[in-house]
Amino acid sequence: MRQGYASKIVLTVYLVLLMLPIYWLINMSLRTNTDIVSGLALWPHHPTLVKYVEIFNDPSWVNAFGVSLTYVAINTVISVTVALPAAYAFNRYHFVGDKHLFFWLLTNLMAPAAVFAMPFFQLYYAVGLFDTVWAVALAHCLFNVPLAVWILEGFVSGVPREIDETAAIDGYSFPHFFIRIFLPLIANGVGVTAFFCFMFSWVEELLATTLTSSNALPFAAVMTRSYSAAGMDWALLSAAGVLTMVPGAVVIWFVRNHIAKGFALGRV
Amino acid sequence: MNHKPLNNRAWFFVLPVLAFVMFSSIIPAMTVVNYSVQDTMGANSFFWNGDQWFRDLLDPSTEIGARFNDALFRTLAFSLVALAIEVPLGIVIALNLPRKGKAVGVSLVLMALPMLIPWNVVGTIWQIFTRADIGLFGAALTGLGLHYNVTEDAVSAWVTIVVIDVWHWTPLVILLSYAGLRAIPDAFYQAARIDGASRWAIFLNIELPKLQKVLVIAVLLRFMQTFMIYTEPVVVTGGGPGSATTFLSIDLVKIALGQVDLGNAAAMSLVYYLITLTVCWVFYTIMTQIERRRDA
Amino acid sequence: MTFVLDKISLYVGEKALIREASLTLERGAMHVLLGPTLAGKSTLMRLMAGLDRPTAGRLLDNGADVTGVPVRRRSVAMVYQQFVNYPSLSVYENIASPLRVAGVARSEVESRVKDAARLMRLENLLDRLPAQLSGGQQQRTAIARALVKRAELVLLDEPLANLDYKLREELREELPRIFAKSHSILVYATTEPTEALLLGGSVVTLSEGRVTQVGPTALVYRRPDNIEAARVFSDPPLNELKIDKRGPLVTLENGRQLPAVGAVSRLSDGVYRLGFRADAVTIGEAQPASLSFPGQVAVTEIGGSESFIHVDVGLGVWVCLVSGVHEWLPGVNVEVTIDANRAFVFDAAGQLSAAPYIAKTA
Amino acid sequence: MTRITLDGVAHSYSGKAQTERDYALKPLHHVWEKGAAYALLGPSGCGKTTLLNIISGLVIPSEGRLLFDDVDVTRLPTEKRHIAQVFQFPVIYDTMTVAENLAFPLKNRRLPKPMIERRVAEIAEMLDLTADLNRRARGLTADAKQKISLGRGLVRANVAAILFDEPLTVIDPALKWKLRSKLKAVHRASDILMIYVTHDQTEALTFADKVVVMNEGKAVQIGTPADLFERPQHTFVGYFIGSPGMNLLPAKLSGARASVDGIEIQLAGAYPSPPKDARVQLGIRPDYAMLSAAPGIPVKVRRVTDLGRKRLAHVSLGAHHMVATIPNEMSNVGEEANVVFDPARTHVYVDDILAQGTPT
Repeated sequence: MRQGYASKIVLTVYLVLLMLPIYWLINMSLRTNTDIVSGLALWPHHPTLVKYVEIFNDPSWVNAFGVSLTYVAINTVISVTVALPAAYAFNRYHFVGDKHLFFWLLTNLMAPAAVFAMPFFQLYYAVGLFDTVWAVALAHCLFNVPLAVWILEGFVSGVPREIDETAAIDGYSFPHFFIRIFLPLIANGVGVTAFFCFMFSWVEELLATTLTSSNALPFAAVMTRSYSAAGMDWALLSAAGVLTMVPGAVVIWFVRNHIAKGFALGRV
Repeated sequence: MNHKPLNNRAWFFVLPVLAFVMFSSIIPAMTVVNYSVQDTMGANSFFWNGDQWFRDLLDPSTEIGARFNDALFRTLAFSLVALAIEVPLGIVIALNLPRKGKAVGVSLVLMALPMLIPWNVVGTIWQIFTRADIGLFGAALTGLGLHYNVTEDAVSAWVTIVVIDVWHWTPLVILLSYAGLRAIPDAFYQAARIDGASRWAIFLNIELPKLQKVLVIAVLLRFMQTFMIYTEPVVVTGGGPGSATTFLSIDLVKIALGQVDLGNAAAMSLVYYLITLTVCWVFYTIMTQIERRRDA
Repeated sequence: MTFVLDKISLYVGEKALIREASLTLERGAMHVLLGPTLAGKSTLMRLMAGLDRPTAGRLLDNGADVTGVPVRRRSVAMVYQQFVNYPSLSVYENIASPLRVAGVARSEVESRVKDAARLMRLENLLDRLPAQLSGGQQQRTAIARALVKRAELVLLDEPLANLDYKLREELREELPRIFAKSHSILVYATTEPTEALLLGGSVVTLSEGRVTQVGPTALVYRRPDNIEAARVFSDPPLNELKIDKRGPLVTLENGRQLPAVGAVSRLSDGVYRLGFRADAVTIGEAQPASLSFPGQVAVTEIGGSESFIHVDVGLGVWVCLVSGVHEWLPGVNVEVTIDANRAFVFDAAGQLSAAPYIAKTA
Repeated sequence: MTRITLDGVAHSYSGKAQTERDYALKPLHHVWEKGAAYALLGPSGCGKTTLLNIISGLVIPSEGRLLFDDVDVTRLPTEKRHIAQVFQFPVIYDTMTVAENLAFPLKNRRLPKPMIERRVAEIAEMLDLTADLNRRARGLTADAKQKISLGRGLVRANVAAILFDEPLTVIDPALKWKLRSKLKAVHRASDILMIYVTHDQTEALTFADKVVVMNEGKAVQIGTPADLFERPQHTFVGYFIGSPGMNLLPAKLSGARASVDGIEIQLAGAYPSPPKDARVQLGIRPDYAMLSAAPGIPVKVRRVTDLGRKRLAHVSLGAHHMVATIPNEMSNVGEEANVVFDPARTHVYVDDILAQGTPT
């Protein structure tokens, strides 16, 4: 595949268009409301960080940010950990009902959050997890665990069975083999999977807001709330918006090579 | 000899997964079913209501039925439009990504960015971006003399939602396609050059076939997501103007959490869920059938 | 100290991959499994290792039934045809891994790994990763890992098949001697008769999942009990000729009649198949007791130090061997002669009914 | 009908080569004659595949010029070179039938339909793929797939050259010699230049009129199979061709006699005395060093290997190890034995290069 100028141009144009809205958000976040409503400006003429300062000085924002990160982290860890052995089993063994189980798992990816909003609310209320980070973390397992199994299975299939056998011959106990030998071989997969889990948990808003009220209010929800605040504080919203991009940007930066290496999503 | 060994102890490996997904899927599902066949006078007194909710729901002459019907078709239409744009666009961009080099890393990071923004923030971004007074997009279109107003004009609202979704999710298709492309060994491209194949021939005979599996996945994922779209329209259009962009999820949440009309909501949820399942299942079976027939 | 396969069979569905294989493997001896691809060599090894469970039959280790015992409790080492190492571990750690698992003392591990590395000439690669090694070095690593474990049963599944032939020559020289010291039961699978002969020891010929013959390698080469064994143990392929012997004459499929000479003359009347290797066929010069046939050269294959001329004699294509590098051009008409004294005679059922005269060997 | 000329072609993957070691392929002058069959033989990593890819244009050499007849094509893109190439591992177009796969190179070059069909039929016949012509290619075995790749290489009648990159790697051993002879037949039937890369001497010697033996990015000898076997120009050739390879014994030289550890060995010719501190070696193939009861060079027999059709003795001559052939008539071999060298086949190497003797 030679890369001609044509494709360079196509790519650049696409990236520019892709970045425009984000740029605009940043642009906004660096201005004051009076400045904003005074008219369109392609770049901030008098850039200011007041809104960021405001956010960092407001505990409810800061706290919310922490909350979001917490449940996302919890969910990612849970999803990857429980998915690993499952993915291995689905790929390496044949067991009663494996096919159906796999398909059933996938169907959970198809469950609209809206469908579960109400029952979740009641479930977690009942078990007393309502308005805790755990509620959200667990709720997000609904789609993240199946997703993780699905992605990881693809990576497991990339490891030759002979490696497992050699380890068995060498006398490795299964857990020992799995941690010492197998995990390093699918490090890529774990990276990619973690990325997707993080992503879908971080960006999900409906369940997150439904399952929390005050203590465990996610960042996104705080924003939603501040809509109603008298008038639209565009600059503040923009600044907050920009901040929500930071964690994602960081994560993707770390896994970019794994993703660039390419990955085969498993069977369907 | 690579037949998978039968090993039912493997069940222990999948048990944790089962536990978690059960907890966050089966139990709530039961609640839904439970509500869908009961009615309440409030004050937590429920009584059996049989399949009444469902009959109402599926009968367009009833108020709820009509509402559901419209929402359903609106949502389907939206899914189709979105897919029709995102899949081809995604493939094209993926094809234009270099196979190696610094550019790849950077491009991927930038592309992934939109997917990593909380959905309501995505809403906010576009809410701002599309306003005629302070948003570049809105201002530009109005500047061109087009009649563009998200809150009053249905067409504008629709276009906006589609544009948002394309902006938001095409990167996923790109990522998947690119991964698929990377899996093709160089020898194939070399052979093609030796055989004097045109760029188009290479795409048709090497790349597309090798991408097939990935594309099935991409289409499935994107269908599910578009079919469930909720947050972005809520923030940007609030489902309006009128009910022009009131998709199933939005309607559902309105009924369930807004009007606390549990019965209808539950019934609706189930039907909704089933529809998603069926569509995916049908699509999947068709794809695999084609595969088999090709090999025969 | 023996390892016994007692009527081992393996079925997948209706299909039999291994049929009633019975073998007795002796400690410190080299056992060569010889057979074409898909003859069941690997399958049999996997059964010995305990990676797969036989459908029927028992495995006896010193008389103890180990049929159901999981691999990790067996004292077995295995080297695959494709180079299998732990990609994430250094060469040193790869070799050390079986010892580490067994909880051998550091110093001990150190010395044993060093020894194995020296034998396999890996000393200065110990801190590399497998991915940074050439194919040959990767396989050496795998072999070293098998060696260091000092397992009772060492299985080598076509370990050299994926290597350049020069490397193959060298390793082939080293392997038997290296493992001979280890006093293990050695099982070595190969498709190449020459390799089997170089390895010596005893050979087990396999075809289509059945054991066709067991015995000392050189002897089996010179006295195959049946035509399958002879075919498996011939490279280039065994030349065959169907004859109908009546008194002093033999009649060929094409009706041609020849005088029964050499070993053939001593046969009782009946239908036989002659099987004779490339070196029993010569071009031109007639042998003392020879059957000669007109033919046409199809192609000449030139090996390192020998040339194989494929000649079409109307009854099929025969291969004859000429030492050194010589080429007969295709289409040339030649006279091929079989030394009847060096041809095997098989009866209609394919059982050996007359062995050729054999030059005594050292 | 094309003649391909390598004019000082060299390649280094790190761009411009600073030292000798940087070269994947060291500067090479060579003319590939019209319609000949060549083999590039050497151990993996000796630069043979690089050379092949330079000819097909998949690699642009960092130095030198490549000429087709008299046209400089060094920078001409592959598809414009009229080159066919077959790769080590099967490359097939999944979506197509076998026939479509075979027709693909012709279709792309807009040949008339009837002609395409004729060629495809011919090739399929030759590789016995006729039965499968209308099956989808992806369903087939590795063997069959590789045959398709071969077919796609052979299907174009008007190519300047056909290049084979270890094409038989995935083929089942039992099938190999069949395909080998097929290729040979194909070459005889056509007048197309063919270049065949392999690390397997049998494949090389069998296929080629002329074999290029390569080592560490350098072509060490170009010659007919007989040349390589009888008169290796370089010790590497002696070692690499023949199994087992040539015995190489460090020796001192004085006219027509050589001495190995003080043991005198008669040579066929007289040799000029080599430069100071040059490395002198005696090269003799095991096939021409015979163990014998008759007087000869005394050796100790260490080990006897029985190859069935011949027996080899691993002996030590003085302090040096060598391999000799045991004649069939010699039945039992003792510890002490004599070995007789065929003087005409005993070569002298000075710093690894064959030295010329003057017959005495």
